[in-house]
Amino acid sequence: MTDVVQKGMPGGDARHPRALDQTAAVLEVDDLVVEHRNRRTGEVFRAVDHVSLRIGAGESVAVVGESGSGKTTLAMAATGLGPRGDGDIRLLGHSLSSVGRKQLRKLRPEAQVVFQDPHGSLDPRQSVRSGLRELRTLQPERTSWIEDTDLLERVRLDPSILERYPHQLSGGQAQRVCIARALLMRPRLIVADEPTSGLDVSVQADVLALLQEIRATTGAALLMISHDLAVVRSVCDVVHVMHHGRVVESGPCETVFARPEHDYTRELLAAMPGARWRSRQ
Amino acid sequence: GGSEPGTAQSAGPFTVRALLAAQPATLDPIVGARSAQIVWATMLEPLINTDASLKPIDTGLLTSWTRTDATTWTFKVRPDISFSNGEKADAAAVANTLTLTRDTAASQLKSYFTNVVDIAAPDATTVVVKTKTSQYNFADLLTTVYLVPPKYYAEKGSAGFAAAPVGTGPYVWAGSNAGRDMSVKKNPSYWGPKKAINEGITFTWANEAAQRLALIQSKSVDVSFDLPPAQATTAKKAGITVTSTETAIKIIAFLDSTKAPFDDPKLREAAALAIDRDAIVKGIFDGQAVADAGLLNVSPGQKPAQSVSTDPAKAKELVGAAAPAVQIHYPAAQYTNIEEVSQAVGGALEKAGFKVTYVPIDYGTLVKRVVGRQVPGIAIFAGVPNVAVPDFFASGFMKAKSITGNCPDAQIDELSQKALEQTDAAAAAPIYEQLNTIGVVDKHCYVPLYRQVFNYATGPGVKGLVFGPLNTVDFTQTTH
Amino acid sequence: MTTSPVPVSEKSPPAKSAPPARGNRSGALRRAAARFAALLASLLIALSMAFMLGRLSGDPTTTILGPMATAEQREALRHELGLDRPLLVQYFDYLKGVFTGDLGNSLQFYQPNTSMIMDRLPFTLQLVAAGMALAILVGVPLGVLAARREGTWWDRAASTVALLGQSVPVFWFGMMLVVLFAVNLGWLPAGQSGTPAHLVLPALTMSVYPMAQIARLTRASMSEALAEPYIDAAKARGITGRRVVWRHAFKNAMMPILTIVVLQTGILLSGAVAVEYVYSWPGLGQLALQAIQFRDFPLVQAIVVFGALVFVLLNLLVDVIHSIVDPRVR
Amino acid sequence: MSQLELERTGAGTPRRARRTSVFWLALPIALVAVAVFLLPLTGLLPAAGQDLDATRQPPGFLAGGSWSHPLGTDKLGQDLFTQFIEAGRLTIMIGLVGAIVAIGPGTLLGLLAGYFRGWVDRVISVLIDAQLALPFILVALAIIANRGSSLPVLFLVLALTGWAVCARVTRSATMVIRERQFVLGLRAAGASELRIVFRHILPNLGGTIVALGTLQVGTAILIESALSFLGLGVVPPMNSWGSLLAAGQDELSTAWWIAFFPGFAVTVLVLLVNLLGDALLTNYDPRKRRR
Amino acid sequence: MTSLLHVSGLSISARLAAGQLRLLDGVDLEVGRGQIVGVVGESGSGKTTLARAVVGLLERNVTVESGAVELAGDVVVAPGVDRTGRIRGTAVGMVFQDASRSLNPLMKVRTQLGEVLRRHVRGITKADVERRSVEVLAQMRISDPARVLDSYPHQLSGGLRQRVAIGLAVVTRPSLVIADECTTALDVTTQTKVVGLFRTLVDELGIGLLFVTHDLMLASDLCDRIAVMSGGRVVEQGGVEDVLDRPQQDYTRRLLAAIPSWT
Ligand SMILES: Nc1ncnc2c1ncn2[C@@H]1O[C@H](COP(=O)(O)OP(=O)(O)OP(=O)(O)O)[C@@H](O)[C@H]1O
Ligand SMILES: Nc1ncnc2c1ncn2[C@@H]1O[C@H](COP(=O)(O)OP(=O)(O)OP(=O)(O)O)[C@@H](O)[C@H]1O
Ligand SMILES: [Mg+2]
Ligand SMILES: [Mg+2]
Repeated sequence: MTDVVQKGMPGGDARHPRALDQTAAVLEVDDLVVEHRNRRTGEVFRAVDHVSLRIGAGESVAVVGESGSGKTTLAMAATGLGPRGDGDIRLLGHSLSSVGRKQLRKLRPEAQVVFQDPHGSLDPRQSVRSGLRELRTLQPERTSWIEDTDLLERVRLDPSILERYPHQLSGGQAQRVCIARALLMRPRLIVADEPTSGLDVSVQADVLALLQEIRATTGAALLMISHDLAVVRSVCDVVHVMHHGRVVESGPCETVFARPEHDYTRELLAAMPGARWRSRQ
Repeated sequence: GGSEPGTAQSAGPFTVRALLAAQPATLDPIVGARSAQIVWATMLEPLINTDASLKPIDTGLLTSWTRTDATTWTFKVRPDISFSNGEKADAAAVANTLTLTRDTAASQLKSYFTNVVDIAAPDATTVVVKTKTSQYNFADLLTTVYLVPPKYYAEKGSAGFAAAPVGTGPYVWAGSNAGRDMSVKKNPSYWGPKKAINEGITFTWANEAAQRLALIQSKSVDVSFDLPPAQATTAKKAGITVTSTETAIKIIAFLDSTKAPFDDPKLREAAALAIDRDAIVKGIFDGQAVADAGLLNVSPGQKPAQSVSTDPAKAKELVGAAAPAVQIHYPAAQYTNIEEVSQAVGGALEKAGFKVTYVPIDYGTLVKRVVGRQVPGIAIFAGVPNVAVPDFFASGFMKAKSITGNCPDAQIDELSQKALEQTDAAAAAPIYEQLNTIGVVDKHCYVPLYRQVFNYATGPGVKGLVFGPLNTVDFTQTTH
Repeated sequence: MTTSPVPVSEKSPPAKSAPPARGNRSGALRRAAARFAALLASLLIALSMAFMLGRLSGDPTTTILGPMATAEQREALRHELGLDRPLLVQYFDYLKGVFTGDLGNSLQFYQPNTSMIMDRLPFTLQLVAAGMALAILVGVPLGVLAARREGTWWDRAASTVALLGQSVPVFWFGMMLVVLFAVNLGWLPAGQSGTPAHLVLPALTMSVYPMAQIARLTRASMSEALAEPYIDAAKARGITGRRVVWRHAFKNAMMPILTIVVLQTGILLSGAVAVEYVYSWPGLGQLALQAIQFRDFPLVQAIVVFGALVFVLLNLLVDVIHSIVDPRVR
Repeated sequence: MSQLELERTGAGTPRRARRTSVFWLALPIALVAVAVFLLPLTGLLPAAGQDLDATRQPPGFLAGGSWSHPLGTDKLGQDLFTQFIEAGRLTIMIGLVGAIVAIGPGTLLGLLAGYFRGWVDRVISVLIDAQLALPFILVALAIIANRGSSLPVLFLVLALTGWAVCARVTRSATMVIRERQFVLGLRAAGASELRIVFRHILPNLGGTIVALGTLQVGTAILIESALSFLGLGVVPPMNSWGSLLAAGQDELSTAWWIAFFPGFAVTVLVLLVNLLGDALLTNYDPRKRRR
Repeated sequence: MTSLLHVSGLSISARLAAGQLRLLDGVDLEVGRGQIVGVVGESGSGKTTLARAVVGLLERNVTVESGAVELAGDVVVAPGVDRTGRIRGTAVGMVFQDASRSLNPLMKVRTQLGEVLRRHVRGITKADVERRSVEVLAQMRISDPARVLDSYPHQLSGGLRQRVAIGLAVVTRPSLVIADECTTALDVTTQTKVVGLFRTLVDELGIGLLFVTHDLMLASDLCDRIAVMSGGRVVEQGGVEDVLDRPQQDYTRRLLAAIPSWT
């Protein structure tokens, strides 16, 4: 797999502060604890409870679990976008708690996030083109590798989309623009937080396929967050099952889904709709 | 508490419902502003009474005053008079009031009494006052000093006294509803000849002139004071009795001769010639003010020997093409139509070729600036005499160390002093004429404009109210 | 901020059967304490501003002593009033006074400010209560009507009437009322206080602005509440008409309305200047105006302090009411 | 399907309907402004000078009036129509500048408080609460009583009394927008906080700010007229509708028209401005906007 | 199986500034007693519009152009006809998507149940209200009805809230229940429980259930019949097996193809 990474990665590693060991992890989370304090009541809520995980270069990893189990909190902490909590997070080997603010800003583009609500992820006052232009001014070297039109082609969007504003895009189109924006940054890690749950099933399949393809061609690692086991299974190699802030079970998808060890995983599998249909396949 | 205002009165015992322009501040005559005098003067009496022409007469608490030498005055106190609380209103009480007036920090009349060096009451009916320098009009000053009971005043203090004043007058305190009204009732054992023939008076107040008109129109009050010309006209049209009295309050434009542009006598003359006081009286006041060309003619009706009359053409000629800049300071909202008057003055100056800017400020600040000599150009404000003596204006406005000090001149200082040293008013009169001519006609430092006319309306059938030019009101003979 | 008149819909946090929380059980208490501390801080700042405003209102000595006074006399008075001391000393004296309930003495009335404020308070209270009652009685139905018929001509008419109330200069409206009802028609007294008839015009004038605010807020809040899914759900359960509007929607829409009512009351208590001026109403507003015209800075200061205190107390009241009405806040 | 798709994603038609209502509200305001600013240039207005021989003339449409002074004359014999027009100019100017001076600092503080939260928010919120706790009319009166009335002081008062409300609204609007995920996306792309605040949050608040500003114009005009009524407004020889109204107040029983027209003009103008502000606010309300 | 709900040729359109917009276009649908009919289709296909039309809760700008809705043989909705006021809460119950928002947050569960009962059961006693409230919650498989009755909605978990909402819809024993995406906001595990609850309710009470969802898989697990909607039309309907095994329409086929495979 490391081979694929090297080939697929445009531009090599020169842009990194230090050249990375190819077998090194893109993201390492060590014994992470994140707590939210409710502003109104002052109550403290532990959303992520002693979680550790590791994503190697080019890997695709999923986190599943029910609503409120801490998946988003984990992802935001891991990319340095949300509250960082206690415990060590290393993005490309840099510990997020020890890097300075400036360095963090440099490091962040390495991890790009695709969110659930595609419209909410785009500035409503910016056309697609000016949004891309802004990214280019923010990261001139990183983004010079591709033209706007080519970029849109890679996410299978028509160049005419460039002049549109977010509210003039359908959900699927908007989500593809979000993916294009992430792609432009040539990230080493793409975090997709329920990227398809706001979309219709027919569109969902396209988006998933696109994410897969990008991972294959650029070699970026993928951290997929979802509550839909079928989606996870069709996209990811490794899965972590979260429950009440803890990772209760991890392993390769095949193993976990075929022989679930934990009660909760079993419950999840049993609750998956479509048993009747699958039984007829 | 007082009686309910707003309820119509019919025959029988009659309480006068009087409407003032503002809530009287404190009713303590020593520190209180003179505007509240209308209320406290029903209960308290001045040491010396005045006649219709504002001259002291012997019908009041003091029955005689003699000048034993140039700086010593001896007064006789009317015997056997008591305050309504039983205290004796004797010479000691008079001496106490004079001392309070001179020594209290916040005394309103303090500055008039700086000349007093000694006050003594050798017996129950005699008071002897010594002044530093000779002062022929000292007795006049006592027409505005109101007698307070020494023990009661000392006991209660200023605030306590103001909450329930005690005096020798025809009425006694009846109570108040805070912020709403104040009442006095008749004093059955009043010593004087003019006992009240009504039951008492309830004072209320309304800041807005339109209100004061509306309230008299709706018969909510029996007398409504202080109606500006517009309201007075309306009231008359509506068939309401309006009484107009020419007052001693004078509106004057003061030109600062010590600073540009009016350090130039030519420009002062131009300004004096440009302003048309008759047009102001007619146009702005609808005739309800009295054009007045003199400065030291204190009593209503009195005219100066010499004066300046309008000549816009000459004014323009004097100014020439230089277009000097002039600031006009005036106390916003302090006197009736003062904004319009100031603008009329400004308009006239502009026509003559001046460039005018207006500085409306509140009264307190204006006084402070005037006193601090920070008013280049023109200051317009009123001279409000407490007593009808020319020295009030001479010392107040003409001497180098006066309030305005806008016309410093050794000759003026000398003449003012000389006038005071005369034996009586008649002897002083020619000197004041001379002063007036210097200030107004020769040097053009003062442009007197007009005297205010005070209007009040009385309800149907209400009569017997007497209003004096110095803001004194006699309610005792008021009936319905 | 709970006092925001802009309704901010807050989604209730999902309830957890057994959250892995190092929970803070006394959340409500903590929140109350934090809120109280914030209000106290605001109050302290407001008090400091009041102090500065007091100093701002200018040198009182000329107004008190008149133009004839000499510089020495003025200086003596300044000394007597304590104005010649260092500002910081004055400030701490003032704070001490405020916290011991002593708001100083008026320069013009020679009386304790507190007692004067208390004397005037009943009148202003009367006016505010009558005006507020009127505002609520007209504003709430008007707003509900507009919300129920959102987008129709009814709505537009009701909303425009309400907005008109927010657009008319209050004192001008008062003047016109006087001209019409007192001078020309002679139906009602033109001003002053005493009988209930005296209250009619001032209360009417007073009610215009809060009425407009209440109507507009009611409309906004009600239209939001009426769009909530639980309203449709209630309808689907067969619950009809008035009950849905008042019991379900209005109760939910009430909080912002209540907030604005309480806070407006606070503002009117100290800010009824124009109305009281027009009608010679012997309330706090008149007193304030007089104080300012006379440079009676201790009185100005005292009224401002009083207003700030009332406002803060009413803020707390809003919080308390909120926690009573809305179980989610408890 | 295609028509449904369009409806679901396209710019909603209701929004366009609201746009037209904005236009129809802005039109009369623009007309008033144009009239007030252009009429003096035409030279058609009666001369503005004083004429103490012709004071207090009734308007042309009343008995005894003449059409050479369409609205009559004042106590100085100046033409009221000319004054009315020129006062309108100052009134509109005061409204605009008064709104800007309140909106500027208010927006900035609200933006910072809403975006950065934490202690910045706490400090600013306490300031807002403190400002709101002070009875604004007394604050205004006290300041003017000391500083004297002049335009700069008036604007200071308008700024002081207006910023808190603006800050509060901006703060809560900012808090809504900062939760949108594009903010996280920008951060992930390495954008600095200030860039996010000023290049993204601020433009998104633009509509709200314009609407707030519009409403503030109305408020400023009302406050100015109230201050003028109490004798603390603009300085002569300048006139605003508020000061004309104040001048006419004691002539109300004899010459009602002096106070009536400016008061009426203020009401209508403020009503129009408020209607416009309301329309804009609904137009830009992030909660009401279709995404 | 007797027909309970009969929708025939229902066309509905919305009035917009730009003109009329057709939301439903000649929809035919039938639900029998003891039957669960699933309505599936992607976002915007008109599912909610159909559901709301049956209970007469269409928005102000939406009108019925043609066709009719009959309930137990009576026409309740037709152009210019709306008799749904009488059937709402009695003959028809409805469960909405977001349970946490379809309960009044300021009222205890007890009050909300009592309100519905008192409205629809004439002269019901206090004791009866209590008894039936407890009963219906028990029916919803809620283990401690007393506590739930005394709770405000925000004090309950999502699953409990949705069960209370269903309880509110069935407490007056309607013959037809309409559920619009009533499990979308729930976790998969909770969803399974709620869906199971519906199955037992239908079996026990013999009611008809119109189950609206965008999840074809979920519908296929639960329903007896399925109607597939697209662009305001029912493009295909029939028994679950028929639709899944032998999709007649392209559209249905595409839907099925888009589902991630589980192998
Ligand atoms: N900013 C916050 N303040 C307080 N609590 C929060 C905050 N963000 C999240 N939480 C709480 O933390 C818990 C975990 O939230 P998180 O968003 O990580 O869950 P999730 O697994 O992503 O859920 P979902 O599937 O619904 O997206 C939830 O209970 C949530 O209420
Ligand atoms: N009142 C209305 N005015 C205008 N258009 C409307 C109205 N109600 C619904 N629509 C439109 O009708 C179409 C169908 O809406 P509907 O809510 O029935 O779809 P749905 O199938 O329930 O979708 P979803 O799965 O997203 O809930 C949508 O495009 C919607 O925008
Ligand atoms: Mg999440
Ligand atoms: Mg729907």
